[in-house]
Amino acid sequence: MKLPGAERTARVGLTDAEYARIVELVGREPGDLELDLFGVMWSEHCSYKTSRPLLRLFPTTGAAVLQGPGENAGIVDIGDGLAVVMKVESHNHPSAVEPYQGAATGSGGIIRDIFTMGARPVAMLDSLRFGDLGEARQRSLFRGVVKGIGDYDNCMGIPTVAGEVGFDDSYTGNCLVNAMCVGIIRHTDIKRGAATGVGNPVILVGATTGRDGMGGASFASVDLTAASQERKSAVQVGDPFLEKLLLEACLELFRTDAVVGIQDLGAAGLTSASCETAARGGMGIDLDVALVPRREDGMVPAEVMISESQERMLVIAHQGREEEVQCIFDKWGLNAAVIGRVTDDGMLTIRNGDVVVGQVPAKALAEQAPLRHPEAVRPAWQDDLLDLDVTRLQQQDDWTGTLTALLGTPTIASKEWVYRQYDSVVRTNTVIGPGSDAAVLRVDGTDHGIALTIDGPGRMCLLDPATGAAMAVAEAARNLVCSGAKPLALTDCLNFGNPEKPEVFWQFSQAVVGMSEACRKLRIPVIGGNVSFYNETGASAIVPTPVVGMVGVVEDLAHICRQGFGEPDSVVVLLGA
Amino acid sequence: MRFAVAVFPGSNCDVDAYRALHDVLGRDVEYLWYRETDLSGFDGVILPGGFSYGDYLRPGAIARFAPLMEAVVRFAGRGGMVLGICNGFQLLTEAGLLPGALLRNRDLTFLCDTVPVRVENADTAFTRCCQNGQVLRLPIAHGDGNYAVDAATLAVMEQRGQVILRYCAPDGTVDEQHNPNGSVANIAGIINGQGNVAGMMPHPERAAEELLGGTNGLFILQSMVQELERRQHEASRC
Amino acid sequence: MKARVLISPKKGIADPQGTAVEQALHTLGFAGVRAVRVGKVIDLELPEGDHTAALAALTCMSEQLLANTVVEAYSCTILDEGA
Amino acid sequence: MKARVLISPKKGIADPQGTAVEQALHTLGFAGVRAVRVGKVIDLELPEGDHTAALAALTCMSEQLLANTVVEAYSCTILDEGA
Ligand SMILES: Nc1ncnc2c1ncn2[C@@H]1O[C@H](COP(=O)(O)OP(=O)(O)O)[C@@H](O)[C@H]1O
Repeated sequence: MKLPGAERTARVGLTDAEYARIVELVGREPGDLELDLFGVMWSEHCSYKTSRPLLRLFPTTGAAVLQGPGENAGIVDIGDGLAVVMKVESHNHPSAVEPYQGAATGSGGIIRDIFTMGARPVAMLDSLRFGDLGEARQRSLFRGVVKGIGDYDNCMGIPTVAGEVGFDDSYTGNCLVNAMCVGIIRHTDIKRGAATGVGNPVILVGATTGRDGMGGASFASVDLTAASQERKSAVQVGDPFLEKLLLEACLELFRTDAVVGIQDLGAAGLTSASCETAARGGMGIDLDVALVPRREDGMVPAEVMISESQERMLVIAHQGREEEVQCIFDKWGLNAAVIGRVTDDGMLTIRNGDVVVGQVPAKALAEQAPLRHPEAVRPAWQDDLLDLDVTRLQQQDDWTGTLTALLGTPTIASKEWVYRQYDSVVRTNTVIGPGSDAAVLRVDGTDHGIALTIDGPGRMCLLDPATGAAMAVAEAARNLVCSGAKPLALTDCLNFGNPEKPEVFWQFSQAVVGMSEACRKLRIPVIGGNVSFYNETGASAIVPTPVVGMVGVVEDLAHICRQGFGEPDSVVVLLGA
Repeated sequence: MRFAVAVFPGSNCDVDAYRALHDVLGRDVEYLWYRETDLSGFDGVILPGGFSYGDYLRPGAIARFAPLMEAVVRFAGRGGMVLGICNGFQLLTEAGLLPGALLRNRDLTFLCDTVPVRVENADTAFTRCCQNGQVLRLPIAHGDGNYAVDAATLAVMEQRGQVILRYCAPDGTVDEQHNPNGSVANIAGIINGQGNVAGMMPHPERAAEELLGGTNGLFILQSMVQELERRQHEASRC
Repeated sequence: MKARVLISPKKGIADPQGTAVEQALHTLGFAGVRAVRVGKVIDLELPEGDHTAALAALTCMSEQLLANTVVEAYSCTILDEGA
Repeated sequence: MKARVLISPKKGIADPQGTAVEQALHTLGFAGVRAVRVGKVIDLELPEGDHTAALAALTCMSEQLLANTVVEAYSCTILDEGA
């Protein structure tokens, strides 16, 4: 007997209207497995159903843009036939539950997003927020997150070259862990996540599939409660060693021309990778979950489809090249299993051995979640925030004391404790590492460089989300310019509370508007990004925290500039407004 | 003169070593996959840094059983020059080619920095281009660099000049304050009794270009090159 | 008195380290080895006193510090009750 | 059959983890805790068979791979002899 609609939809976190739309798209009532797939794919985390209409405001084109938003990562031209691939992504919720693994798998996920495009990852950045370091729990989160990032990035042999850390009480229940990865690629080597060519094999490579990270995507789309702290099966464990092998194996595979398309398995695992590649290619995929290499017994098809086991990729290869692909992964000691084929019916067909256990249009899953247009209301308390009369502040006499106190606050103090735990120089391209306005890297085989920074002035966004978000763009651009680079493009991570609350959605809309304007004025396109909603515990949301990661090009490495006074008797000049 | 840079699953400073020897010093270098068993035709071997086998169990514990390591042991037995950097140093101790072991850093955290180290014995094939007491600034980046060895072995090592590098203050003073990882006797690098196998936690290959912050590492790499040139010269004379 | 806390990855939680060790053991010729899990053992000495109270203290230490209960299971034992 | 190998830092060898854990326990108020040593526990399954042979195999694994006998001591036990 079928459960009535309402109960079924609530189980997978969808609304009745969304359920009705599913019935319309599928042409019948979906089965349980099918509904599970819609549940994860139509979650906020995967579908961007709430943010997408607003994100259209961002300028995303420009002469240098080779790939804008929509793929695994954005790509921007840096000359000499080379390009930068970059993306930033949040792993806030997993890190709040298990800081070490949460942060580690955050790094792992964003690194896969970069090499899935065909690029060699060359740098990592991170943006972190915690509550008051006076609390033991916050210190242990901070310690765990930094160690998680360090252990993963260091083991991957990708230098972590810059980042930022801030502290504010609003992050007490919801720390922010945003990781950014930057890769370099030749224009001619760019790979895309599209499945084409009827009959081409669909190959799952990398780690085995287990129950870890079950339902992580829908997990990221709910407020954190005591119960979610208990959802321990959602804890994914990172294996940077396996990912390092996967990286090298994939780059080796790309040097053959056997690959048609490739996509990493992130949120919603095999489900998103298969329906997204099929949808992008305008094709279907027919796969058999019984062929998926597993590490646990007794997994049902739905578990295999939505598992978020880390360090896996989906490769679509040319028919007849299966053995060649197999051979490369064998060399690196990794699994490679043909689990299905590309079809021309536009359907994602899931078999378990001989039995078809689910069949839905790939596009419906990947692209047709109904958009939400929540209400946006300027909070009543916004005026109180702005109503500070600075002339009434107490005059300070002890300037030295004030300065020392300021320098001693964790948000302002040196972040050396953090970045000493990151290998910032591996691969010997780091010209300026952490500790300056922006990091500068040499681009192999040229006399150019790239400069990288990540910034997010949270407090400003609370006072005025539009101006604050614009300031994030401006700050990132200034950091690059100060280092001797010309800003080229940015990727963003928008960390906000629950968008179903009108005040939060107002903050979000304002921030997007402000950021878009700044991008237009400075002519810096947005080539990718990530939205993290539901950063709330109990009644309180985090302060709105848009984070901007930006890349610039350094024409000549002889003309770069470090932060800090270089030598005595230098002239000091204050520039700007 | 040909160098081999070993590549284990999880090596990641193989690139750094290759670049320093090939791009900076213009030497003939080849990557050697861990399944290789033949080192003939090579004059020097670099075991690079990184996380072979993810450093699981203990750094170097699993890589030690790679087929290539059997060849390295034979190569070293014949007097071939082997330099282990960071993970390579850990691997050499695990394989028993160097005494002691590398434990977790005293503070338990990974440490990336550039630190002064003092040359303790400039009369070795790996330090010949240095002066005794010279202070080099070299990058370190490790979580397990805390050198440990029993007192009796240490006494013998000290007496034979097997300690080649020690962490120190910028002026060369060796004290506990300038010991980044808790290593016994501030040891940063050692050499075997025969003088042909060396291991060090600092990365000389990452200090080979001014653009990247300094060239002190070349003192070590050049010493190796000179030694191999000397050997070649000798071989051609007889 | 001497006590011991054993800490292991929980069932169902991936253990990459265990997997790597298992593979290495296979390579070394121990072909039949399966289900390798790597955890921690913490040995310590407690002031002499009541057995039950000591076990309670160990549990407390494990919950608070020694184990990461999100991904690890632990067990505590008293090894002896002093010399 | 199930087996366990315990690996601990040898006496006289520094144990940075043990020292750190001991200090942390003191900070948490467990003032009397002393002599903390942190080691590894490796649990694994062996094919059913002779007890003595299994112990010999475990010793072999420990000597070769599981322990670094320069700095670590180990002990092996069979936990059960199958179901
Ligand atoms: N989480 C981090 N990871 C890596 N580097 C960091 C991190 N946090 C701060 N840094 C580095 O420390 C330096 C100072 O950071 P920050 O205090 O944010 O400086 P600023 O306010 O000048 O941007 C920068 O070079 C930055 O890259």
